[in-house]
Amino acid sequence: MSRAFKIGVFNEEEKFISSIKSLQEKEFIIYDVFTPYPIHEVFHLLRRKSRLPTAAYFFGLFAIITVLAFLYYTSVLDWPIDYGGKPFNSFPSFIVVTIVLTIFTVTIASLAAFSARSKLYPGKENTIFDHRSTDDKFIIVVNTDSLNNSQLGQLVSLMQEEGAVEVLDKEFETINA
Amino acid sequence: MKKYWKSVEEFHGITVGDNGISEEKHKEEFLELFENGLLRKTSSRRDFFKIFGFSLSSAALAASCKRPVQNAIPYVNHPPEITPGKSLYYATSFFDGHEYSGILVKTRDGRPVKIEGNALSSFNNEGTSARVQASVLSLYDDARLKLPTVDNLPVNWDTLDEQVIKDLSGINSEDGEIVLLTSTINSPSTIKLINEFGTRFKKFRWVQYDTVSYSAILEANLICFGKAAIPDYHFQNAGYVVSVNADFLGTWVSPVHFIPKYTSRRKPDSPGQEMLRHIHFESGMSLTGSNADKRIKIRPSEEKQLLTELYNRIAARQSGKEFQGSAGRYDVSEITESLISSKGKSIVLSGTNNVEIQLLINGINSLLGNYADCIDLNRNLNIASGIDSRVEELVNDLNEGKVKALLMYNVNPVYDYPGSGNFLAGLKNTVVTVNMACSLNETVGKAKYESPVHHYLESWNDAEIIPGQLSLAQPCINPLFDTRSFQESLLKWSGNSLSWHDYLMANWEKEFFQKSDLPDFRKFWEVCLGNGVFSYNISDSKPVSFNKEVLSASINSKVSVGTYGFEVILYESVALGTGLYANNPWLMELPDPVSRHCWDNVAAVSPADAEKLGIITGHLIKIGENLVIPAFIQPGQAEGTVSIALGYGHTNSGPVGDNIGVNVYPFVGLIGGTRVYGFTTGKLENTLKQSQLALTQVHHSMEGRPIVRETVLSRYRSNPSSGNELHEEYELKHRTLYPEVNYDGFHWGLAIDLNSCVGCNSCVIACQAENNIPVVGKAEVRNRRIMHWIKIDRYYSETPDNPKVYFQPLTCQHCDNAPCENVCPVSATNHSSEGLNQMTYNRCIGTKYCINNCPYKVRRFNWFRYTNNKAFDFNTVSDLGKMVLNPDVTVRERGVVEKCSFCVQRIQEKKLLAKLENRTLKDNEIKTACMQACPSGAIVFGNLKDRNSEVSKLFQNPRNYHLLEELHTLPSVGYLTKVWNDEEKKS
Amino acid sequence: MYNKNIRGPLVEGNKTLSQISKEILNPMETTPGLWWYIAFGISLIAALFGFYAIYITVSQGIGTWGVNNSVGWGWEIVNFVWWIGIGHAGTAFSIFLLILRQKWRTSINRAAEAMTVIAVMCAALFPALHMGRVWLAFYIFPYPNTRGPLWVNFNSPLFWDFIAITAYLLISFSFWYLGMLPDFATIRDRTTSKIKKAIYGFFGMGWTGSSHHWIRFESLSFILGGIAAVLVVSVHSIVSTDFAVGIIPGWHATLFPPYFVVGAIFSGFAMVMTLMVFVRKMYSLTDYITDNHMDAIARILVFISLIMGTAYSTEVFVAWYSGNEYEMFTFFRNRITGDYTVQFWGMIICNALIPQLFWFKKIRRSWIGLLIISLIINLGMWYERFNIVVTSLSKDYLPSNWVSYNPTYIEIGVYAGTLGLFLAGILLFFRYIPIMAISEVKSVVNIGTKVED
Amino acid sequence: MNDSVLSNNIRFLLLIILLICITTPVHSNFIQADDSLLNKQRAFKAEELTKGERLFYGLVYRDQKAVSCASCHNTSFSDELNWNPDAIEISRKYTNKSADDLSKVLLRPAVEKMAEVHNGYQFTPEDIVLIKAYMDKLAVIGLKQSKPVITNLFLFILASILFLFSITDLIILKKIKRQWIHFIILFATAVFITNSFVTEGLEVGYSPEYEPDQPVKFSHEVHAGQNGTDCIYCHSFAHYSKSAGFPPENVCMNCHLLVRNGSRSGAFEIAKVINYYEEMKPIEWIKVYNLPDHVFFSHAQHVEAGGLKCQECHGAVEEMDRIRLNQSLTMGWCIDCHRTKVVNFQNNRFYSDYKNMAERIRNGETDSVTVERLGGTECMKCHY
Repeated sequence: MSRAFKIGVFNEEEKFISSIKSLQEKEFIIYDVFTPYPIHEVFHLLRRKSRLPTAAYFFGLFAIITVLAFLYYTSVLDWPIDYGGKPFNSFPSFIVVTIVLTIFTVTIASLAAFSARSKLYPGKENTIFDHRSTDDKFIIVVNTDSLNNSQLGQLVSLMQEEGAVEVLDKEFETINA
Repeated sequence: MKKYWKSVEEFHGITVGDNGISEEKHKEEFLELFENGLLRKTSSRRDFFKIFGFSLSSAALAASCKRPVQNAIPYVNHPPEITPGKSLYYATSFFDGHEYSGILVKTRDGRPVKIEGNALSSFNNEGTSARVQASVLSLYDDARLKLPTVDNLPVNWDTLDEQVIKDLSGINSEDGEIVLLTSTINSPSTIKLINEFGTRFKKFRWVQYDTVSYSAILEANLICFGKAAIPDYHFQNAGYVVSVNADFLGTWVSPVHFIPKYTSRRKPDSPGQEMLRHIHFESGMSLTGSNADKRIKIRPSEEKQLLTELYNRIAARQSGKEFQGSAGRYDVSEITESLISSKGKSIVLSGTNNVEIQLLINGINSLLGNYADCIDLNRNLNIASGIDSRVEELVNDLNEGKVKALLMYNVNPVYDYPGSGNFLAGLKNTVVTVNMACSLNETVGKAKYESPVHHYLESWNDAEIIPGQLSLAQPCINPLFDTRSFQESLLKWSGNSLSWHDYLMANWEKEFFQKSDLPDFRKFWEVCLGNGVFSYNISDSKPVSFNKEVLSASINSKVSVGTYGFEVILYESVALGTGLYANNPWLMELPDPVSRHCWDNVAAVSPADAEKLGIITGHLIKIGENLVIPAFIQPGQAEGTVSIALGYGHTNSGPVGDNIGVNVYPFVGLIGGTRVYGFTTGKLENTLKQSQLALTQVHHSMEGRPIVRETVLSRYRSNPSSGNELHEEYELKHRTLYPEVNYDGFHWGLAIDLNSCVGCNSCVIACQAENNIPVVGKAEVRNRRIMHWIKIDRYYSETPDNPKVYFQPLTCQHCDNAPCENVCPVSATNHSSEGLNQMTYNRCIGTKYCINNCPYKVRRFNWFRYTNNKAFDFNTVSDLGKMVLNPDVTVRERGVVEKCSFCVQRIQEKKLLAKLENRTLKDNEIKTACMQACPSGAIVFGNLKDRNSEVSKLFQNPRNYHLLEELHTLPSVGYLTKVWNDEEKKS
Repeated sequence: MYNKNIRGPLVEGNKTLSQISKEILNPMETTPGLWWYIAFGISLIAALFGFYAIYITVSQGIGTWGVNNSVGWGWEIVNFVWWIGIGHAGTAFSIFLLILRQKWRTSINRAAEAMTVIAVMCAALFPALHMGRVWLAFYIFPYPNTRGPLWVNFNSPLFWDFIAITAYLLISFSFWYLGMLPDFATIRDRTTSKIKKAIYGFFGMGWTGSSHHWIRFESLSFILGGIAAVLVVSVHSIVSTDFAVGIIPGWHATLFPPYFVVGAIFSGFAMVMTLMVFVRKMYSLTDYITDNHMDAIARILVFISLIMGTAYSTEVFVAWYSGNEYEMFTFFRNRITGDYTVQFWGMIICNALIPQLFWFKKIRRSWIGLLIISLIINLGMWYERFNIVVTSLSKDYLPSNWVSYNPTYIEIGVYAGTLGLFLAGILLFFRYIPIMAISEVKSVVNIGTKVED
Repeated sequence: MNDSVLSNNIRFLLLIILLICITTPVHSNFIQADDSLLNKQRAFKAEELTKGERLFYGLVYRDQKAVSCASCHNTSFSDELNWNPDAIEISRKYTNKSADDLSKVLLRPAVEKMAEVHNGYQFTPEDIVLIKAYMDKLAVIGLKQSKPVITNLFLFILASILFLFSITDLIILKKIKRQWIHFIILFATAVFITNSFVTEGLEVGYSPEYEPDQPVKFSHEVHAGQNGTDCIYCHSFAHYSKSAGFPPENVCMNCHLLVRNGSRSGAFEIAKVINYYEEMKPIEWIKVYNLPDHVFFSHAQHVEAGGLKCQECHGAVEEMDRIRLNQSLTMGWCIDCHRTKVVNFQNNRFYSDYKNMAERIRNGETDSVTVERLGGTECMKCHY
């Protein structure tokens, strides 16, 4: 089953943003927008949120506990060895290792989380609605499967009013995203 | 604090380091190991099961990822006394014609691996010299002669015997003279054999030839006392010693015999005895001079005048008269007073090979009555018997064709006889020449017959070093090569069918058995063989009378004191001695204790002369017409003198010793029938060419740091911890955040008495032999990569003109708070519950961090693969050389750090022994290799947890301190302050 | 907030977005000039020499170097610390400036990060090579093994160093790579070459610029930036503990961690400056890397230079004030005077004095002045590391162990090899990866035109 | 389009089959014999030699039954323990003897066990001559030897190339359209590569179950098990030396002067030992328990001081014919034991030096002292 989309192509950031606003006012559901660089206002408008920071916090917590436990286990419980007269549990030297390994773990885990959540990984081929969106165009994509003709017309005119240089129709059999 | 000076070298910025590995030419030698041993039908006592030994050593060296199939090859018939994996000790004697020691030989699986002192031998009392320690390596020298030759063609023994007997009897029938030229022989059985051999011929002469001659002492004593002997000096009885140009702690006569006696009187706190005071006159800076309380520089030519004045002053004082003669450059009045006040308890000695001087010495000692307690002519030292004039006479006779046959044993006159060309011509002039040498040397190949002799570890022998003190030498390994002992040859050639072993036994049965109180000879023999020594009382001969007439002549003879030009002194170096062991890489790499250089001989010049001539260390200088040699600025060298070591510059001693340094034997003079070790030249010029010297220490001042702590006797008496005040201060300051580690059972510690240590270096070689330490060669020494685990640091203080010298053996301090342990990332070095700083070679990845973080810099790194590497072809490349490796110590791979382990293999061995015997460990049971080899007993190892152990007591001694203790590394090595028997210097 | 009217535009020349893409991607889409091939050839030759030196080192042993039983670390550790220092600039740029929301970083951070990654890789070579048995380097991993299991010594600064560098390399690379995702997508979508499309498509990980991607991208950037900021500080602090934990005079100093971190940023910024001068010249990107950029870096450098000067004088002061005779010897008789005066005074002059010329605007605006001074700073920083590593070891506690140290051509070869590798890496980076973060430049092209709230 | 895909796939499969063919180990039948040596035995024709061989392998039937010498006397290297002498050993022994000698031993064996087996053999003198001819040939050419043509390294490289190729193809080239082919290849090669890594990695310095053929087929089961000989009788140094010692041949001869006939191998193996002894040649046993050179291990410490039984480390030797490596011999294995074994603290006076520990035992704070607690897991207890 193929899905149809209306794609509004904008040249300028301001026009693109106001277009989003007016589409939302008319209660069009914006499928997604594509921009060459991140625009914070868009995130607010589309209510995009990321829970990566929370995840990263827990990754870090997990890493600290694991690393400290590992250090304690190896140097005190499993095979205590006397290095230069220091006690087996020479905690101050563990701090360094803990900090670095925590950072290490958080990085790896956050990257993995990002990759999994965004479904981005090497060789991934996502559906490209308009290949200019990574260059200089701002693109609004609206799914038109459930829209009737009047709504479609309204959508197109709305976009054109707001300054879209082009409004395209595209159909895709499957969407990779 | 004294003002310490910065070294001459540092001023001139000597470069010590040049890179690239020396391409030593490798002499390929075919190893005929397996031809005899494997297929031999009988495996007798001490049979060297070659395959077994080899498989072990190769196993110790094989290092590869995947282990190859390893074979275990048992004996066919098991020799009952050999236990694989256990050491077996044989008591034997070392005597090479120059140096004597009673020793124990440690053998593993039939191969000698280590020499240790024989505690029963009162002569050296468990101490050994570096050369004795290193002699085991000479056994496995590829340069050893491997088979008999005639006209340099290999023959078998029967052919050789046949021809020699024919030649000798031919000469005898023509009334030709047969001469036997040997090194000094003190074996009573051999002497008897030689005499028997001699009686078979109508004209026979036996000449003993010493490479470094003591002829003057022998002659002087013959003149004065009617006995040509070197007396024994009892330093332990002396309170005052004046020595002139005699390095009796380093090379003169028998240091290993003198050091324990000397140091026993140098203890500041031994009850009921005054500490010995030692005054030393000399030109070059010797080991003895470094240890003397007062060292006075003289030129060699001034010696006679000095001694004459001393004699006259003493004589005048004793007869109550005022001294009338002219005073010399040095005020000896104080010395005169001291000598007289310690009359009968003093020693005056000189090492100069000059009869007149020795007569003067005898005169002084007689005046002082020292022959009663301190100088023993009755129990003299049979260490040198060569009379120079007899050798000279022989050389003349050879050249005149008077001698028809010359048999040489253990001599190398082509190299070390002053007129070696003359000797060589005489040798060519002689019809029958037989050379009996053990190893390659310059004389080898010059004689018609080469009859190679056993190494001393392969042969039977005996020795009478002091009348009444006998020792036996027994083979510890079956001969490695097709060699035969000298005595066996003599027996063969004299038609005697007895074997040398039987002859020796028969002689002992006849001569010495009746002197023991044992019932039967078998028992006596076994006891003697087991102990290695046998002594009996000799009758105290009547007090020697001194022939005073002879003196007046020598006192009145004029001497010209050298005032211009340079006087060159030729001396034996502590490491190489006469040069007999030039092919021994351990000795070649052993730094001279004072100059701290190795792999070369140098011309030591005084700082003043160096400045005058613009010499810096390493400059090639030209002395006289044709002696070009690198210069070395030696603080303490007398102005106008140059000292050069003998024993270098070999041309045919094997791959290691050849072309190292310059041979200065040709410059030894022959004046009035005695050999003079020195010459005078007006010419000394700096060629300005640079030669790279292998210096192992380039900075010589302590920079005011409390590294060697010292005091003088008077201050020590009032306060035993004088000079060591810092110790208490630092002990109080020590604080730690962490709880202190509680050691249970054992905590190993080592105490080093800096007052006893004379710096003889024998610990260095003992350690090298025990711990399989590789030799790295001259280029790598220059790169400051010498591997010795224990080294003896030498510092100077006061003026470069005549500095005070300090020796400090430095080894791993086994710190309880070791900085090195903290930093190893892979935990290859950490601390044991017995206080050992453990180094695990197989875990080490070679980051060198521990080396850097060691404040003592005692860790060594394997910069290259030193085993099986042609670039380091010393003793760990050929299968033969590898047999010296101690199977209990891992051979280190390239890229790992190594260091002193406190001889942990010995600790473990003795602990196991105690466990097996169900007893506690005894104090002093465990001896590290350095402790065992030390002749002066300066090193003491033991358990610090045992309050009564010797080492614990030394750690409680107020003189005890730790090196760099302010760092709170808590070393397990303690040093005892150096106490000089000297008045305090006014600063 | 950034005001263009006050401080000038971040990107000059009133670019359109597609113009930005085109201009930044220009070096990748055109064949490079002759200079590129010559430079690449030289760097390859240097790298080959380096490989030869490495081969000799590994096959024969560390003995082919000039280090010895007293000076166990020589050029290899000097170079290691030097490279690591240079490797700090990228992350410092990206992260500190990211956190401080300094928008001017956008045209520089990509190159700086690339430099970081390559420099850290060069640096990581040295600790591996300086090991006597590099084939057993895996012993340093605390992995469960058949030896007991025997773990590693967690107290060792070298172990800290190992994990810190590993983490730093990984994080710098991740951060760098993450920033490249949108740019790879741009290339993928712009190019007509199929191969390029496939390759950049593969590495672009399917980036589309969707708002879902951007929000997570931004958030991940800040997470990585935040923790990497800690790491930047800690990595060089840890490198400094290699010395500071040691007991050797001249090493044993609590000053080291900040001193090293600041020094690292100093050398890193200097190297960035060197590179930027070239990039501006060779690729005519003066509109993106404006004089204001260079000016800003120069101002930072002069500030850090003052810090360095303070650190040097503090070190000397503390050595004197402590009254510790070993420290005094090291500083006063082995650095200020003695055998290593060239290195010490070279360090002072290059690092503390010459950068003061940046007080003059004329010099800040002259590319030749910038180039020369930035190179001098890098030389000075090399001297500083030499001072620390070698002088302390050559004359430490016991005078009997004092030696001098001279490098061999093998050591020099390894260093030359890393320089070659670095240069080659940078040149390849110019050729195959967008020099600037295109998306970020686009995001700031119009910034400050209207004063934001 | 489909055609081309198909043909592509077929071509690819053919390639793989070809590779498999190449990489399958090929066994060459015989090592080429040295012609000059064979020439000496040109008295026999090739057919006769073949007949001799067929007789040896029991391929010549007489009265519906054939005796195969090869069924008991190995003609190729085998991993199975075969007590009977190898064909090659017999052949070499009889090289210098006549066919008549062979006939005597073969048909009228003096040894009990052999008599039992060889009972009822019927060979004509001609057969025996032919068999002897074949055996002489065998003595020269030696045992059949398998010679794997390619090494693991080659396979490893091949697998790596395949792996990389399929990845490249999957992503960029896309020559093979069916992705499952990629995944199969990827999976197979990944398994192979990992497997090689792991096995090779584990085998570094470690060979579990190592059970090599020894020069003499000596059975510990017979000696230590059935006959109940004490281990110490042969390995006599275990109580007081670092090495337990391999028995010298004169120890073997203590019994085998009389015992000439073994229960497993008949007289042949014992005769070998006697022969070794008479020729004064050592037997080159192959060591099974090999420790690296950097490990110091003392039998005396463990057997005498530690009171361990031999079997605790060496396994049930008395049940093994050929000795087999029973332990991993890794450091972990040593350490595990050192952590758990209790030392004889109270009874050996040596330990009285450990005063703190003794105090704690007196106070009842602890009752057993493991090796570890006295420092038994420290580096320099074994490595120096």
